[in-house]
Amino acid sequence: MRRPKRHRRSVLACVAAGGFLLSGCAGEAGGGTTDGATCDPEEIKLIGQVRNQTNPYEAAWLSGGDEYAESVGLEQEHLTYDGDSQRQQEQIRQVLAGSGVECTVLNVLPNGDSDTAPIVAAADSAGALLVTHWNKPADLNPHDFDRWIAHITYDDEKSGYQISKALFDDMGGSGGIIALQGILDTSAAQNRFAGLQKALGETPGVELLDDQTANFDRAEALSVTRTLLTAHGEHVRGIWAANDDMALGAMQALEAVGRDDVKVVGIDAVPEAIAAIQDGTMTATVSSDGPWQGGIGLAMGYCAATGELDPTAVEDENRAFYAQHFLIDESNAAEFADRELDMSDFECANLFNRATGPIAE
Amino acid sequence: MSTPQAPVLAVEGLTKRYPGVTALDGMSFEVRPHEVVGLVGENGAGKSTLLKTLIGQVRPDEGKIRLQGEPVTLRGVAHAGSQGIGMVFQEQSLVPNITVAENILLGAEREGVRTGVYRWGAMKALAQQQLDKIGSSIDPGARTDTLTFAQRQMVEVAKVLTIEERTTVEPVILLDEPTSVLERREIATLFKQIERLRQRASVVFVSHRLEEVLEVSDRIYVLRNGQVVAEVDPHDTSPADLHRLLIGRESDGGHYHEDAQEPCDEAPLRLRVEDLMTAGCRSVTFDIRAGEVLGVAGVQGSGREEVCRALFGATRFSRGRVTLDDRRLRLRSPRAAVRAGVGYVPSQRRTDGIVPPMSVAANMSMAYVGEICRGPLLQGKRERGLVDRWIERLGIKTPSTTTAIGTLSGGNQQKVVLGRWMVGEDLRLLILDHPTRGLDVGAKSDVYALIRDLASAGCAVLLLSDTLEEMIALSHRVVVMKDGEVVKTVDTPRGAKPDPVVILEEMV
Amino acid sequence: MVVVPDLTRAPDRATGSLVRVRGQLARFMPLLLLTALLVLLSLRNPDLLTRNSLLTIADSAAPLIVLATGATIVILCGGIDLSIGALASFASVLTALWIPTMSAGVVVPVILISALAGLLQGWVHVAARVPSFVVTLGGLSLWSGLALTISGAGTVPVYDFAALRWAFTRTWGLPSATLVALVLVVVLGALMRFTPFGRWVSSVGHAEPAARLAGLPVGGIKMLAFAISGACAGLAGVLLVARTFSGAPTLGDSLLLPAVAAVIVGGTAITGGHGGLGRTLVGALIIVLLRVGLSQIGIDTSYEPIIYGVLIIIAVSVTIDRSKVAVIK
Amino acid sequence: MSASSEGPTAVARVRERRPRGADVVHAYASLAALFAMVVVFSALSPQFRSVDNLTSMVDSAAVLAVVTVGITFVLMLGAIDLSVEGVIAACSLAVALLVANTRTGFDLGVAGVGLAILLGAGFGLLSGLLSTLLRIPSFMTTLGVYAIGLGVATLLFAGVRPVVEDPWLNGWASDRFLGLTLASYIAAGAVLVGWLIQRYTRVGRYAFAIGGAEDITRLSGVPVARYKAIAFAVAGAFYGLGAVMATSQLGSGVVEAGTGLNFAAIAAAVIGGTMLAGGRGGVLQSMIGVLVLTVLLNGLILAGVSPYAQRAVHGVIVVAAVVAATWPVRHRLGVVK
Repeated sequence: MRRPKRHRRSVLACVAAGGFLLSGCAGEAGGGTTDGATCDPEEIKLIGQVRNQTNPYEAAWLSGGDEYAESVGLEQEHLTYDGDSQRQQEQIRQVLAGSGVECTVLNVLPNGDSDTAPIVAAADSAGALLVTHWNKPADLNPHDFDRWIAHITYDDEKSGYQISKALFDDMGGSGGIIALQGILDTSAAQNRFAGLQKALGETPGVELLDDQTANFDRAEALSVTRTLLTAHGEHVRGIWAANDDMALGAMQALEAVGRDDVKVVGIDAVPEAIAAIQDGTMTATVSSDGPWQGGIGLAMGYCAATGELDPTAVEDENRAFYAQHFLIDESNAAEFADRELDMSDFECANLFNRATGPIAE
Repeated sequence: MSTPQAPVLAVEGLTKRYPGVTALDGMSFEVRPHEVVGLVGENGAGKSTLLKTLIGQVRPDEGKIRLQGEPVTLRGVAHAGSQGIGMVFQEQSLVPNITVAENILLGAEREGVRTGVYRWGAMKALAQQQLDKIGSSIDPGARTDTLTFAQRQMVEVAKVLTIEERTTVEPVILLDEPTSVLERREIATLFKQIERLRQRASVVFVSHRLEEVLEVSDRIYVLRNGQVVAEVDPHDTSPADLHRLLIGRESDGGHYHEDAQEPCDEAPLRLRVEDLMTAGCRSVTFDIRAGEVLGVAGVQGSGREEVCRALFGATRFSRGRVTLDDRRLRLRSPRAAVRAGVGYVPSQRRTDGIVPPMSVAANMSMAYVGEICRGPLLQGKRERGLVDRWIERLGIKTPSTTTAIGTLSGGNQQKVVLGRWMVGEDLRLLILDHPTRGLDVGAKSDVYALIRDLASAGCAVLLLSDTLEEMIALSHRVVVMKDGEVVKTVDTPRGAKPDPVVILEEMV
Repeated sequence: MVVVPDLTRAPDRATGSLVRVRGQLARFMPLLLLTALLVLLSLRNPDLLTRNSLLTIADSAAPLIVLATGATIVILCGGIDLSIGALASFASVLTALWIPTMSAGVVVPVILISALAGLLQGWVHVAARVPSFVVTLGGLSLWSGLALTISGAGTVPVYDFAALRWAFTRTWGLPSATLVALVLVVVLGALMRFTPFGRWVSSVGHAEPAARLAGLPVGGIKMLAFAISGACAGLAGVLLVARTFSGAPTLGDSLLLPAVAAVIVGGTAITGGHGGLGRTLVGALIIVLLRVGLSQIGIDTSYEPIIYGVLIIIAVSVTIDRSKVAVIK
Repeated sequence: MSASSEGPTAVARVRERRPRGADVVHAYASLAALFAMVVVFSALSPQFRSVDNLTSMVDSAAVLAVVTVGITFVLMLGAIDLSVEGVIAACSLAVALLVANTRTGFDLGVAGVGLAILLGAGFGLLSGLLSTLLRIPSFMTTLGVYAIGLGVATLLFAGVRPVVEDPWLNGWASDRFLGLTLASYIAAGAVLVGWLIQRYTRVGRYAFAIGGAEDITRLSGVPVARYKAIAFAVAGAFYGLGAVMATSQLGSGVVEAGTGLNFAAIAAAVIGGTMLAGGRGGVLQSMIGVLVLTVLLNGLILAGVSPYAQRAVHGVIVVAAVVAATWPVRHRLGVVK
């Protein structure tokens, strides 16, 4: 699938320009960046924004944020936009049109790559502190901004690669697989699939029979898998899913057709998946630690707002980094089953402990 | 309990006011057991409002309705039915996409439905009972929209008769314009039905066709301006007398403005139709001269409607050649026809003729919007001027040009529709499909006058009409259609109008 | 306010003063409701009433207004256009792809193509007599499928920002996008009011057979309505690109139902004939206020959809003018 | 004596309103469309012809079929229902929480399923009552109810997905008889019930009549509002059942269980000949539409059409199918909106 080539300077320029043009929106909220100015802890406004509360991962994310907010004696304001890009933009702009923007911390999960630039532009011009996750265009980077503290994501290509390997091993290194892709219009889906292809290249025994998108959706995964199973019948020995929800959907399809010889892998480590791994119906998944993401973004913002963290002082490769993640299989599933949030992660000193290196361009 | 002469239904001082008009103004009359009472009156005389109050659709402001001497307040059609008043609606009140049986029993299935579950056998049996009352052979299982219009009207009557089972008293049946869209033979059957009906009920018969009212009624009430102005005995009353009472003025032969009919034998040929074939007519050939009124006679299925619609581009014709002033017409759509100078006044005024919620002005300037535009822009002033001029010329009664046309009386609506075409600078051919249907005597007369004006202005007129008498009176010639072909052409010059029978023989 | 095609005042005048008053009330109901909502929400969050946040709402509303305006004309004809969202996405992708080659000029071809897309749907609807609901439902899939294909299912970033600066900046302190939307409403409003088009559309919506037998070019009117709706979707697409610095194959999809909701909340009859663009403008503002306002008043997000649903129903129940709609379905 | 020479144009008018035999033609035409599709796909892909694929198509059609039966009743009224996805979301969560599951102590089994279906009916009733009492177009009320349903689902979900542990309910999706899952038989039963309701009950027949001529039906003393509301409730109940089936297939309560079903169901009904204007078509016709859509989705994947292109092709074919179905009678159709 073709991905548009990018020119670093230009996006930066356009976002900066966007910021400049938008600055009117900030109004008395004092446009431009006001770094250095510290906020009184009570003044700080913590906001977490995710798509919706109707999937375990994002729900956990918000609760993580709540836990952190509580720990510093504040409340996290929830924003959910139902996977509706327009609505996400509207909400962000509306928040930034309010008062006390410099002391507002936004911990945002952009709906797609395309949504990150405007969010950054708006936040930057309004002077709000921003941490983003998962989706961003490769050539738009926090270290070009003062108030956009960090962009946190996981090495999707690596995750995709790891689960592929786990899958192939479990299959005994040979056989046909089918792949369920995520929402095609996201770097997450594309990178994870890239990981799969990398692994396929290294494992000649395994053949990719077919790949279809199920849009990260469980129900869709169910019906697509059904069809693909009839299309390729016994050849299918493994199913690679770009997230756990689809993996679980696929497993339902397998159950429906009474196939128990097909291995399944996914990504996200949602409780159901971990349970499935524990009782052996699923091979592996990769942890993306929702609660931690929900907390860490707020923590970074809080520390920056109180002056304990100077974003500009953070070295560039930590401004946009891959957070560490773990491959979860039978061996270690138990310890991930119910994992407490470790508050020490959120101390201003430890903010970047989980950084495992800069995001590859 | 009540003496035979005691009225079944008595209306006392009924009054209903609408903003601006008083529809019923202290109206009183009574209906005695087993009699057929005729109600006649011009549009706006209050007939429809009266009927609406009698079936509980409208609450009167003052006055009483007594049934069997007991004052009642009617709360809607169903309730009126349970009290013993039923109505056969002018525009038919049958649901097209369900069976006859369902229609007859709709809303009162009785044992046809047990605990919400249909028992089709019982349904059909019950419906059959009703149909038997009027000796109809219609299959209760048939889908209603597969019946002919006349058959559906029979179903209507059967439906109304179900109120017998719902009440202990003898019902009163209101027939609103039952004959207005029936064929001669069908009307005959309907009258037989009324005779049957009176065995078991009292009947109120409302019609524009004075002859018919005189034929079937035992007594006739004449309504005007929301009041009963006369009660007449049909046996010693002539249509002319009744007519006079009705419009409150003398009605002479001038009713059709016959003397205004100008000969047009020298006039050039305006329209020539050759070998036209379309759904419903095989091969039709005729022509019309400029300034000529050509009547087209024929029974249902003769194909005359189809010809009209085809000539206006409303339905495609598969074969044939139509030339207007020696120019071949391509009638792809009504649009094309209008462009060529053809106008059409449809028979279904409310649905096909007007846009009810829109203003008189908008409705009138619809066809020739060019008349009120400069370039692409509407010229408000120009439109008002034009419309006011025509409102005056046609004597349209309307509060203002911006009044919603739907609120006007049928007659005035029809005048606006006619005006719509007269606005056009060069209207060459006007097709009138039952232009006077549902209009009262006064309005009819006005429409006749307009048709004359058009003709003498050189416009060719193609006329389909409710009654032969009307058609003969208005036309220069009448072509008779049968089974999709023209079987005869009859000259009907001024002063030498033939007898309808001549044409009737050809039709059937 | 903007010019509202005003074929509807007539019936009010016709009848008694009381009715006229009710009629007038019905006309301004949407406006009253908008104010009421604003006041209510600002009770919970005073920030909403600041100049910025009002301007921001207006700014957010711009693409919705543009979409809804187009949809209004189709709905006035008695039809419906479900393809506008997908079409806007499609347009956004085209815009993003073509900006490198034709810069600011991109607007023209994009809007033209969208108009053609709309025209095509209109033609199928008219020629094959297929309900507009179905045709545009198919269109919905078609356009988003095309968008996915030509964009390689990816986001297409825009670098030449100057090209669309006009669509996302401030003029006289006002969001330019909002101004664009307003201009559109005024222009189309004028078209509806000062040319026969407006009354033709209403005639078709109120009584299509009558319109046809009066010789109106019914087919043409409908197709033009769909073309305009398409063009508006195209413009909306451009506006979206301007504010997200990129085009994406699903960018505008989520705006479909809000747009239609805006039309109806504005008081335009979904059965056709009665309504106007001014009403839709207000309706769009109401919807946006509900969309963003609710998340600003600090209620638990889980309750948000419920409240949204309830409010939207209340909104319609007070704004629709029942005297103008014969049978409500 | 004036003799009438009337030729009732009214008859012609009625025919225009509902062309005689149009329904039949439509049904046959859509069957033909279905057949054509089957032939084409069989030619394109050998797997398509396989028995496995047949059963898997039937299985995957089950939920859509049940939902379509429901929405058919609403469309027959001439109304529209956009609440499907919201209702299904709420019912899916509800049933998952009511039967044996990982979150709540309940283990109501059959009763739980019943309650979920009732909940669906409740939502339907709500839509119906709102549109009749407040006299709002169903387009908006159902849009509102959609949002409400989604909200209720979100509340029930509360961050943790309830996994169904009731073997009986899970069995719906996995237990097989003659190669088909129980769900398919349940769907078949639901279709039968739907047809019986439409043919033999007041609500069904009245819904049909109301769609045909609401004003007249009201004139005849039928409490139109009540039966409209009931029809919506019936529809809601079917959505509820659909939600239960989806839940058993997904193995847990999922808010997105109904994603995409709403428009799919409407499209199916319309392809089958249930006109949006109301008063036409019916449960069985709608089923033809369901088959068309299922065959289409399945066939496109098997025929190896690119994932992106699938949507586009899908849209075109849906319209084409309807065009094909209406073409023979298009000139007899009255106003088409």
